[in-house]
Amino acid sequence: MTPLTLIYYILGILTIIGGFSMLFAKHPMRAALSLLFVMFILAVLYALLAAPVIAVLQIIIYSGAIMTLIVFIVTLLDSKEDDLRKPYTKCVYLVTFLMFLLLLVTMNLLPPATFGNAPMVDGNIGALSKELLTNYVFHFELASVLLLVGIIGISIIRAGRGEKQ
Amino acid sequence: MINFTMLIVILPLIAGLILTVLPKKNEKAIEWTSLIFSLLIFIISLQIFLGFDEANPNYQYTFSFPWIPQWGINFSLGIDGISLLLIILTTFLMPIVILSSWKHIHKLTREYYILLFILETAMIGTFAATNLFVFFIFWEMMLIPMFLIIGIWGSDERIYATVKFILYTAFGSFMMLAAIIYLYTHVGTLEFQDLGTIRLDPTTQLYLFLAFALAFAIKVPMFPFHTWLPAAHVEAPTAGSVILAGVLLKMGTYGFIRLAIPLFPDAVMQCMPYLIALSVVAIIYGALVCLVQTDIKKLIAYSSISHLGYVMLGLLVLNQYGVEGSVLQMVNHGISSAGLFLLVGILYQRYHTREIASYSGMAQVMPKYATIFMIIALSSIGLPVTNGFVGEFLVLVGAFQYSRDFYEVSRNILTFLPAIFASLGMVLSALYMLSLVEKVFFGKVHEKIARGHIPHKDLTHRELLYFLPLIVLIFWIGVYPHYFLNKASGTIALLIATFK
Amino acid sequence: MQTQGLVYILLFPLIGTFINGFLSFFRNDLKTYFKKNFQWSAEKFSYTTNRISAIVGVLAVTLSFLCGVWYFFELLNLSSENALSYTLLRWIHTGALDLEFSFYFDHLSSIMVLVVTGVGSLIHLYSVGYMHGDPGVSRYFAYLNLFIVAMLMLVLGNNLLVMFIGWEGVGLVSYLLISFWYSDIDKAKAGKKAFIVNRMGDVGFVLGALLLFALFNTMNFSELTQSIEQSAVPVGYITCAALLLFFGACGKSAQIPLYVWLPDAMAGPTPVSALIHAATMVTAGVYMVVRLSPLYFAAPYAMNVIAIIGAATALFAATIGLVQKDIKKILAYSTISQLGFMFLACGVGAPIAAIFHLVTHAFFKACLFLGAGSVIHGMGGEQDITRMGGLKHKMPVTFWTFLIAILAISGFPPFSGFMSKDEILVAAFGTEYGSMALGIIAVIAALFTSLYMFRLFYLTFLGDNRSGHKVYEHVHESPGAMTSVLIILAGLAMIGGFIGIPHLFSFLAFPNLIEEWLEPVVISFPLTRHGETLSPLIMLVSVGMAFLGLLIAYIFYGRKNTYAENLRSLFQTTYQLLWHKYFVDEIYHKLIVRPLYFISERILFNTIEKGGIDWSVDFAGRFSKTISRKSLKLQQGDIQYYLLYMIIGLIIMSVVILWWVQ
Amino acid sequence: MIPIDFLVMVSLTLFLLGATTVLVRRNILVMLMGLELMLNAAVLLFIVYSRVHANLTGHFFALFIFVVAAIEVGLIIAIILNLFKQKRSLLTSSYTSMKE
Repeated sequence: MTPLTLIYYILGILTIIGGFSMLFAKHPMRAALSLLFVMFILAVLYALLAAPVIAVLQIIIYSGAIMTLIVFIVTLLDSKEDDLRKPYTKCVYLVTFLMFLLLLVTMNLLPPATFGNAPMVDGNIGALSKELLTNYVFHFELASVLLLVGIIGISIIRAGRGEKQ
Repeated sequence: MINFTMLIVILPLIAGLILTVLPKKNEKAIEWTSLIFSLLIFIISLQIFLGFDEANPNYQYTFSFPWIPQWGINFSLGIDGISLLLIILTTFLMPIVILSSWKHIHKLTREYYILLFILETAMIGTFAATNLFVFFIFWEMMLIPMFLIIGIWGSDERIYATVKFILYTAFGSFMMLAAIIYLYTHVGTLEFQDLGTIRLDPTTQLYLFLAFALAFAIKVPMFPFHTWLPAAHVEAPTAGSVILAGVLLKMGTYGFIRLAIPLFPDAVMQCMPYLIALSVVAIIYGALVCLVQTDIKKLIAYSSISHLGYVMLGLLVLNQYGVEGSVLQMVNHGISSAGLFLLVGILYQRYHTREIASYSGMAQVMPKYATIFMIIALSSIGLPVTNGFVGEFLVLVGAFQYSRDFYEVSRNILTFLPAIFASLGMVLSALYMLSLVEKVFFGKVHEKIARGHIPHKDLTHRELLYFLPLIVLIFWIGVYPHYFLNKASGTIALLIATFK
Repeated sequence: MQTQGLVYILLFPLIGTFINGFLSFFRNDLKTYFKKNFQWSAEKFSYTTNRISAIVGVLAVTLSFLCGVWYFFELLNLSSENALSYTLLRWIHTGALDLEFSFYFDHLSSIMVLVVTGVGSLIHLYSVGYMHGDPGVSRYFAYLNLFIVAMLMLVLGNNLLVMFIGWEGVGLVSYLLISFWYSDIDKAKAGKKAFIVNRMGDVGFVLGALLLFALFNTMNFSELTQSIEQSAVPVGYITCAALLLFFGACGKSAQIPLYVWLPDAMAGPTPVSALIHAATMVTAGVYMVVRLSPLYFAAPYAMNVIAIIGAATALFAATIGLVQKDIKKILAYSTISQLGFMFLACGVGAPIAAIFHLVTHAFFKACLFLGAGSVIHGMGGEQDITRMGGLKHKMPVTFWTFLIAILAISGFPPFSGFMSKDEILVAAFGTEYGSMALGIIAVIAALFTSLYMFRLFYLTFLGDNRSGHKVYEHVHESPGAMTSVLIILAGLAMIGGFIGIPHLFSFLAFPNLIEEWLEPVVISFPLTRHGETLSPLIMLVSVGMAFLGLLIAYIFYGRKNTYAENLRSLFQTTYQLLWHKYFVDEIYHKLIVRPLYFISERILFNTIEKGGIDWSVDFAGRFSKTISRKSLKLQQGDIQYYLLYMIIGLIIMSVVILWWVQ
Repeated sequence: MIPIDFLVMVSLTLFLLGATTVLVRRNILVMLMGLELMLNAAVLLFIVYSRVHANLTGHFFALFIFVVAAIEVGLIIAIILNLFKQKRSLLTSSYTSMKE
């Protein structure tokens, strides 16, 4: 058990704890924060797994942009009459049981494999961007189109709302 | 020369088309054109009847036209002894039905007559088809107009009745469709002649026979499958129940004699005792249930179950007397039950109720109506001079011969049971019909009718007009049935010979 | 020998039926037509139509009677073996069944034709007077003519099926005539009961005919007789066919099991009872048994059954007749008992005696019924003899004709009844099939016959009047038409016996006409030797019985005394038993009618039909509706549930695939 | 030494946790967060296996997942705002107009 694998184990457990805290959080704000915490741990994990670009992006885009937006909306729409006492729907136990069942089923499906020290591929920004703009250029453009469509969609959804206040 | 069968199958459709052109409001024009067309069709079928030579037992006036070449199905028609009688019955009843619904149908009159004509095409097509595919097309085609006729112009509870009728019959014909497809794939052809010659192995024969038998049993209404009949009859308008009782029930028995029996001989031999038991039960059960009915139309519906029990008994006995008796009984039942339903229709149009309890002493109010009702009731009972007796007697002779041949073999007395029970049916039919006549016609006039505001009018000349042919035919078949039986005896002899 | 004329016998009444039928069917239209065009008043119209239909009716039957007589004489000078026959039309021809409308006028059927048309025409004449005021006269004569046609068809039929046409036709017309005044529901019910009971008998007849056809492949009488003699068919079949046919005869001629309809059939007009329920229709059964005598003689067991049932019915009906109060009911029970005598004669192998009694019975019973009719007509519809009496002076002609008929039926020597009944009694004791027991029963029945006849006579005509004073004033003799018929019939009743003088009187050198006439056609068993010696003794016994009956009747009812009442109080139970006709009607009602309706109402219709089949058919409909309503609850609109169902589906699929992969 | 099966187990549990929050929590926003968690679990898996097979395709996948996630959150937030305007409630149970 080299200290490195130990770190992995710790980080893994921390993410799972974060996940559970999000699930059981009474107030949405606490759930958002626990999610933020999980994302940071994940970013560290990515860095450890030789994917620094993804880790940085995770922090910037995911936790930075998306989570802040969610936290912002949570504070904005935090209406009083939501009953915090009963946060769960009726079929809680059924869902948990099913998820546990699914977990067991998929676990014994996966092949047991540990991974030794394979050659480290350097996921630095240069190699990644060269790769991105050579054989993934089509997907890159597609992503930009997707972004464009998304923005138009959002503006349309919210467009009609203005006058009718 | 133009082929007559094709003509009488297509002509009703043409009549229907011409009717669509007529103005919707002008009832008189519609009624007259439809009557003229139906009479025209009757005359053509009469021409076929007269030109039909008895000596040749197989199909005459055949017509064949490659319909779906890639499947090898051609639209082939043909008339032989049995289908000739039934076609004549159909074309004979149509003018009467149309005449009887004059001045009584004020809602969507044009569509009413168009549907009647489509129904006529379906009926004639079924009887004239000599290809299983064509037979099935016309068989299904009969459902839609009947559904609409009962559904639109029926009396209060019509939706329940017509949906039940359609689902019941459709269920049966789906089983038949499955059997037809199996036959097509395994035997290759659907022509009646070639199908008749091929002998499948007993087990498949049994299953195919059961599928066909189910479809026809539902249509005949044999005993356990008959519950749709009273509901459909009670709710149908006069014309609807006359056609239903007069011709549609015969499609089931025709199906048996044309398809089920010739095509699957071993299966028929195997199931014959059970089917005979069922038909005898139908005779007794139908008659007994008639005793306690409170609604006249329901009573007549149950009585047709009992009469068709005779037809099926005659059919399943499979000797010359039985089958000829059953074919004649089909025609007789067509006439007598059509007459009875027309009579009840008149009563319903005048006093708007079908309950027996609300009528008594009608003979004093409508003497002519009472006399005609008595004559037709006697024909349905089967009095010797009328047509009912000839059919029933031949069926009884057939049943007796069948049980005697069985008795030679099995030496136990039970084989005579079908004949004995069938003849018991004669007593029961007299009992329920005469108690109906007694409750409705005899005794003092019902006070509700006596002081009722409805003016008592006896049969008008128009109504007398369409009862006249029925009565003439009743006594003609009663006194000289040979004229009609002779046409069918050749075909029946051939059928029995091939069956043996 | 083919003679076209036979059809005319049938044709005239048929034409009469059509004319009268037309008159009655279009009565209202004709009335309005004549009122509009010829300004006829309603009374004038109904008077003329009644007159026309009466004339047409009577004329039709008398013409047919004259034809009958004409062909009777033609038959007379033919050689004895031969018979007139004529085939009119081929009826059914399938396989071995070859039936034609063919008529056979031989010695036996000639007698029947003469009786039917003769008595028929007299009764038609009588009913002109009887039905004078009735609105439905043309309908009445149409039915009566139709009856004559049906009866002639039955009698002249050449094969079993043509006879069956007449058989059922006669049943139908008796139904129509019994419920002639259909506005009274009880009369209609009586008519329906008559038809149903007859129809039960007809089922037996049809089954018998079918069995015969199955055995001998023919329905023709002559062929049947030949093939019965030649073919070696086991006796069991023949007995069974004979008994089935006899069951049909019981239905028609009102013997023990199926006699219940005849007493109720008195609801019809009296001439109808006279014609149908006394003279002609009820004798159809006897005619059939005599016509098929070879069949019955080939089945000794069946002969015994007929004899026993005949004797039993004779005694049984006679006992009931003793206590009845309604004049027509008494005559009805006496008819049943006389028919019992006829069947007894057939049973013991003396069909000629049966036919002879049939003929004489037709005369005196028709005279009795018509006499009763004129009594009822005079008394204004009163039928209860306890409320009559002292009509001797008021209705002299009816009185004398009634007396002659009563003397005839009780069996006083010179009259016809004595001749024919004596033959039967002799046969009952004497022939091979006869036995002492049968004879004694017959003798007792003869005693009871004369007893209840004279009781009827004393109570109606003699003694003081028991009907109210104003009714008695109003009593009058019937009009000429009716009384003349009575006189003719009484005359026939008197001299009728001389056509078959018993052998004892052979010293009178007057041949037994009827015996010679029927000899070639009908087989009969000669008297055994000891029967010969016994016959004079039996004759004395029968005459003694007649006088004894007269004496007892005189004692009880002749003089004003209370013997009858105290006898009645003494044997109270037997009286009640007899008065309620041994409760047979009630038993039939309980054993057959009520359970029939119970079964068809409760069991068949409600449970099996509505409850069973119909319910299961509707169940299919209801079941699909309930399923769809239940599955509705799944769609509650909550998105998370939908996701959950997706997940569940996912899991199930994965489990199945995994399991499948293994 | 990188414990691959442990990390895969982690990503699986994260994924299932995300699924349970979506299914279980009544607040729409928390459902949204559950969704994000599921996406992150997928990214983790990609990164782990690109590390194992030593090539960069896993990274590109992760990149595109970020793009999709971003757009998706924008859209969802817009829709939630519309919903909120109508019913002023964030509970899924109040939006059941799709009922039969």
